[in-house]
Amino acid sequence: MTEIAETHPAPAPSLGTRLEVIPVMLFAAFAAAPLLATFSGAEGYVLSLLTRVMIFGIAAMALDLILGYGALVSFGHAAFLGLGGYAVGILASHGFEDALIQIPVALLASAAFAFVTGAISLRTKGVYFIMITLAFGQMVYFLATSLAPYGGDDGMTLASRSLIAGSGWLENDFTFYWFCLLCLFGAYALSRSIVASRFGRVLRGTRENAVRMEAIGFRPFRFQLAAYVISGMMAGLAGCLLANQAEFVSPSFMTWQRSGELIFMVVLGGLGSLHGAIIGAAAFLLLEEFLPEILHTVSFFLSEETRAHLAENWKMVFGPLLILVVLFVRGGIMGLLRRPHHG
Amino acid sequence: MAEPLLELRNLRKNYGALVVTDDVSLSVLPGELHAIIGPNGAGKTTLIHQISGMLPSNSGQILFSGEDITDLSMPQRVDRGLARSFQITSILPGFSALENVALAVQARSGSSFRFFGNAAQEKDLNGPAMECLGEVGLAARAHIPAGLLSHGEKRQLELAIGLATAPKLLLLDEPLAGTGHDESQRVVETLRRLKSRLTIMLIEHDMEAVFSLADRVSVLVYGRVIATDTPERIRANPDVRAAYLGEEEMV
Amino acid sequence: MTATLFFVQALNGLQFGLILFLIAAGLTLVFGVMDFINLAHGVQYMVGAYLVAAFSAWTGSFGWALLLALPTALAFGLLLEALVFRHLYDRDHLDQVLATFGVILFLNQGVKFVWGAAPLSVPVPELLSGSVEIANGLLYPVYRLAIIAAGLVIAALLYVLVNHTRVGMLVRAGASNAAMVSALGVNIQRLFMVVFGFGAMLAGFAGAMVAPILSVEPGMGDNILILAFVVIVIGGIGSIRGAFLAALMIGLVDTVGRSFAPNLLRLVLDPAAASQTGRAIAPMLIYIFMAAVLFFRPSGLFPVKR
Amino acid sequence: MNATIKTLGLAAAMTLATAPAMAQEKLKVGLLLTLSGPSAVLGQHARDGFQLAMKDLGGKLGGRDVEVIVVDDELKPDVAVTKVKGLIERDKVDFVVGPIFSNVAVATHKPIVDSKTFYISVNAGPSNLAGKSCNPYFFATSYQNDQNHEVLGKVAQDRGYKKVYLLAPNYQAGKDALAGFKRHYKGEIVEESYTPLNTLDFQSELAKIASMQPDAIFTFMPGGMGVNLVKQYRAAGLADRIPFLSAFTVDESTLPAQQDAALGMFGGSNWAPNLDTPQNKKFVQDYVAAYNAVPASYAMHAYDAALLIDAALKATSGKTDNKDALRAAIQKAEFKSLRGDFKLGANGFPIQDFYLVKAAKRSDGKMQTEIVEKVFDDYTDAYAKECAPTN
Repeated sequence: MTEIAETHPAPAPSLGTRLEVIPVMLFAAFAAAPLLATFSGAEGYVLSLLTRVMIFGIAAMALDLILGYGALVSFGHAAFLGLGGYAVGILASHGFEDALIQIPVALLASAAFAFVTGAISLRTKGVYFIMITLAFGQMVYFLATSLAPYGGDDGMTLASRSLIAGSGWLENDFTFYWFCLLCLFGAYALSRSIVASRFGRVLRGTRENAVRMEAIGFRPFRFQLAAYVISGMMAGLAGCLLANQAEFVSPSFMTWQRSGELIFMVVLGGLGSLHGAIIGAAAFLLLEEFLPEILHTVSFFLSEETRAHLAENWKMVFGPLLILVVLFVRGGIMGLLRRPHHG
Repeated sequence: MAEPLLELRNLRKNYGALVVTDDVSLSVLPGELHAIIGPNGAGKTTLIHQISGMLPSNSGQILFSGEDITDLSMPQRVDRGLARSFQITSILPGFSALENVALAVQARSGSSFRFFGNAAQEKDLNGPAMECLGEVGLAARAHIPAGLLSHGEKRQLELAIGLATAPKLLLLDEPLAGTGHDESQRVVETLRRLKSRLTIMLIEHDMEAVFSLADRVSVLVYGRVIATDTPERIRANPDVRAAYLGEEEMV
Repeated sequence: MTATLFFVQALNGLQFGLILFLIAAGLTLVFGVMDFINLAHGVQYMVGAYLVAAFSAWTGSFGWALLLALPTALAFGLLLEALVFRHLYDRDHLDQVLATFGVILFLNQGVKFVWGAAPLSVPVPELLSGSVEIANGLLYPVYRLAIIAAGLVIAALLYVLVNHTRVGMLVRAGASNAAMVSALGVNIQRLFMVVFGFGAMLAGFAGAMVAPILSVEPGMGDNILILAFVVIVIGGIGSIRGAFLAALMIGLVDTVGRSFAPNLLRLVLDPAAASQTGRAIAPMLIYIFMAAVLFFRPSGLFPVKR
Repeated sequence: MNATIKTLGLAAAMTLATAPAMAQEKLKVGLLLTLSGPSAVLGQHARDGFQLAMKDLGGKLGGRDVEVIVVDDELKPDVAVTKVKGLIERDKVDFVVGPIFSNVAVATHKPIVDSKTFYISVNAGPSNLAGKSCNPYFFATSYQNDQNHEVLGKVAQDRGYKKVYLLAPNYQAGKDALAGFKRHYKGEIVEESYTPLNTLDFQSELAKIASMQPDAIFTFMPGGMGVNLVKQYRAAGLADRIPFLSAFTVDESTLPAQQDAALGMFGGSNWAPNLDTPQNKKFVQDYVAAYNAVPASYAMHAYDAALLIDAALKATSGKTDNKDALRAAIQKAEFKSLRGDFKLGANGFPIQDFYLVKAAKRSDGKMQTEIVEKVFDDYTDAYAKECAPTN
């Protein structure tokens, strides 16, 4: 059985040595977007959409850290979104509304869950790993649906966004946007650092040739587990933010389809480049949001009824679009962007 | 006779009825280059796998520096100073030659649980790694991705990686396999330089190289050691001639 | 009484397990032989159900519908193979996952586009309607017995096909070493097509068989796909025998566990807590079971040697 | 990356261009419905019902031209929240009509009412929105979720069933359903059986039911689960022996798939297609003609939602800027509901009649539910008294 992700070797990123155009532009765009939102006249909507992009960007990047750099295909990563979300929701319902309590608890819970399930899952390889992570994800999902005091399947509405040191700053959509951007940037910087560090090098080496790594004295299991825990915590953080963004938590945060979508965002963006995962998340969510409208717009020559029908069945276009991306654009969107530079 | 660095006692590996190594006992003395020869399918690579910890043994004991390491994992054996190369080149193709070696230096140099700092820039890692590359004559190719090196260079890189783990004993599985004449000359020269500093166990088909390098030679036939002796005496041993060298012309 | 109930539940588990097996068999072969992860296998099950629904509305007979649906499902599978999957065999697994997920999106929406969002109905064939009395007051539907029979027949046929024919030998060899089979001069492309089409037809057949007892609706293949993956992973990828046994185990664990877990828990907990816990655990059972199996056997119960 | 920014810019530019131009003249109504996935059929009923009403009203509500914006919530609450923000801020809708599912309602409730936009539910009626968390901007033309279940509980009690078997999916709505049933039923409950959500095969529960031989079963199995259960209940030979009482299990959204298997099975509802009023007859006739399907109650609620908005806007002469006046107008809107007797209670939920209905075949071969008897008259939901609206 071949390893699940025989990825094209990702060049080791070198932080600081070369100012990379794409991530700089990406973050510049995120920094400039609120301005655009103000002008659009629908700032809450634009901010809400972009905040979601950033939050899923964090989650996708967390996954990329183990998928793109460690070849560990976790099919249960949405569980961490849920863990983070429920940590916020459950604590808030018991009166702990401060993010300074909620986020550490969420991170701890995610870390503990990742540690236990990771230790078991990492005994397996390839598709078996995919399926066992799915199994753990499903267990958490079903557990959440049976949490009657916390809304069960319907989920629970948060009375308000989390406080920060007792203050309700995050209630403001702009402040919340900046807070998410800060988290995204922090997660990105941390991931970049990890990938380039000694630890990251072992992780990348293990992806390329685990036997060789053992033969020079590394125990891959420890590094993979540590990476899994870090990745889980990052996804847990994304869960905290998602709960705050939607002001709502429910088991639907962690269906297996969600886990699939996360894998998707990573592959769509381009494996093993971190900012590729953010771009993948953006592409996925924006397509989901705008494809119906785009279809409606480009089919202006058809009758209104057909156009509405087309817009409603946007997934019939989205599906083939994905197939085409896989068939003709190797390496996802990042592959597409990289190509011109190589001539 | 000095205390052996590596001692195998009645080592055995079988898959069901198929016995691959059978009751292998031999010892490697500190400072010697001990070659293992034998016809194809004699179990040489399996033996290396057993010693390095890649394959568990069905019975028998492995002692290293007097310690029983039979049940230790591969990384644990590496920690104790047992390094190996692979018959089929096993490197990290996406990493540069330097990084391949630097990783091995990193493995020996303590904590790899460091999440900050750019490992590619660490002098503590790159310095010794460059030394090892220099030793095998690859210094000029340090920044080439290992996957793009020529076959011979990859063999040299394997050696450098093995060296970088600072082993007491280096297990080399056919380091000359598939190399051209010039390349193999370079590897042989490298081995000759190394043998003064290191204990080496060498599996090799190239008899010329074996007999010019080895201090002692063990002959493995159908999983059994039929003789261990100096190269000259092995050359003269009638059992070896009969069982292994047979009709083949001796060098 | 409890013994009879247990027997009936075991029968239900068997029936559910056999349906799972029909889907999992194709999946495990495609995966084992071609090293190809086909998420779209679930929609082929859905397509089978829709085809039978459409054909039975047209012909008015389930038998004819089934006869028409099978070759159509086969043709459809081959069409997908030629259009999409063929171009993915030499890609890595993630590309395959992504592209076949695209196929799912398209087809789930596609059946809605063609047949509407409302679930369709397929009447139980006249011949197989009604039920037999197993014990006093305990009736068992004839149609379900028919599913069990059909499932067992297909399983037996598969066994013969895989173990005693040339194609089967190639498939088995391919599952353990595809490169070797290719080196023997077998047209691997054609072998792949055969395996793929056959897998698609089996999934379609499973969909067709359940159409009269389940709701035929868009997305009906998604959850069953996950269960099929659970089955092939527990069984060991590429192993028909493993898929068969794992499917039956999953069927039994799910059905019997669901109905008896609360009763068992009542032995250690008070009734309210037992029913509460039982309810929470029931849907997790198969996943717990899978995690446990993989914990002790990381490559499934019957790993194919390679 | 570039593409992303462009899309974003494009979207923003489009909003810039379109938003101010339209806002003045047309009334905007956002339909937030589940239109993809297995439950899409429910959303379609509601959408078609609303569109039919728009046609009957000549494309105008309260004398104003209307733009209807349909969005798909994909049954993902967090997706719905963003879409709702789009409706409110980008499209500047005056009303949000929808959703089908309670979890979407709970998630979107806050952003909608916080923006002081009127939210009119065409199906979802979770208990907290009717009770403690009721809000002056939230109305329902449907019912509170428990009420249909209460109908069956009352029926079971009135008919003197001694032993009833309860069956529901293991999630919040399932538990609420059984609680609703028990509000009026005082006999013995032989078993409360919960199945995992999206269970396909009920054979193990059916075997239990057969072995326990209750006087009746009550179940709540919406969507595909209901289709499966009904077919399997019939196939197991139980349909003729043990009365099948249900809510949201046998209705016009599932009957096309259940067909004859559902014949004679009971449900609880505030309406049925055969309700004998001229207005309703025309509605059902037109709906069947336009969409080739018998309307389910979701369609009726959506139709009524349009009538409700129309009536309220007529009272304010089409003005929406005075929210208090508009709310008062909605609260006491006078219109002829398809279900006949209808008025809104203080919590924004209807006070209406409830019926026991039964699946039957129409003369054209299509299936529908038909009224057996009236069970409650002018019935208010149980949570209304917990509602103390504040502004």
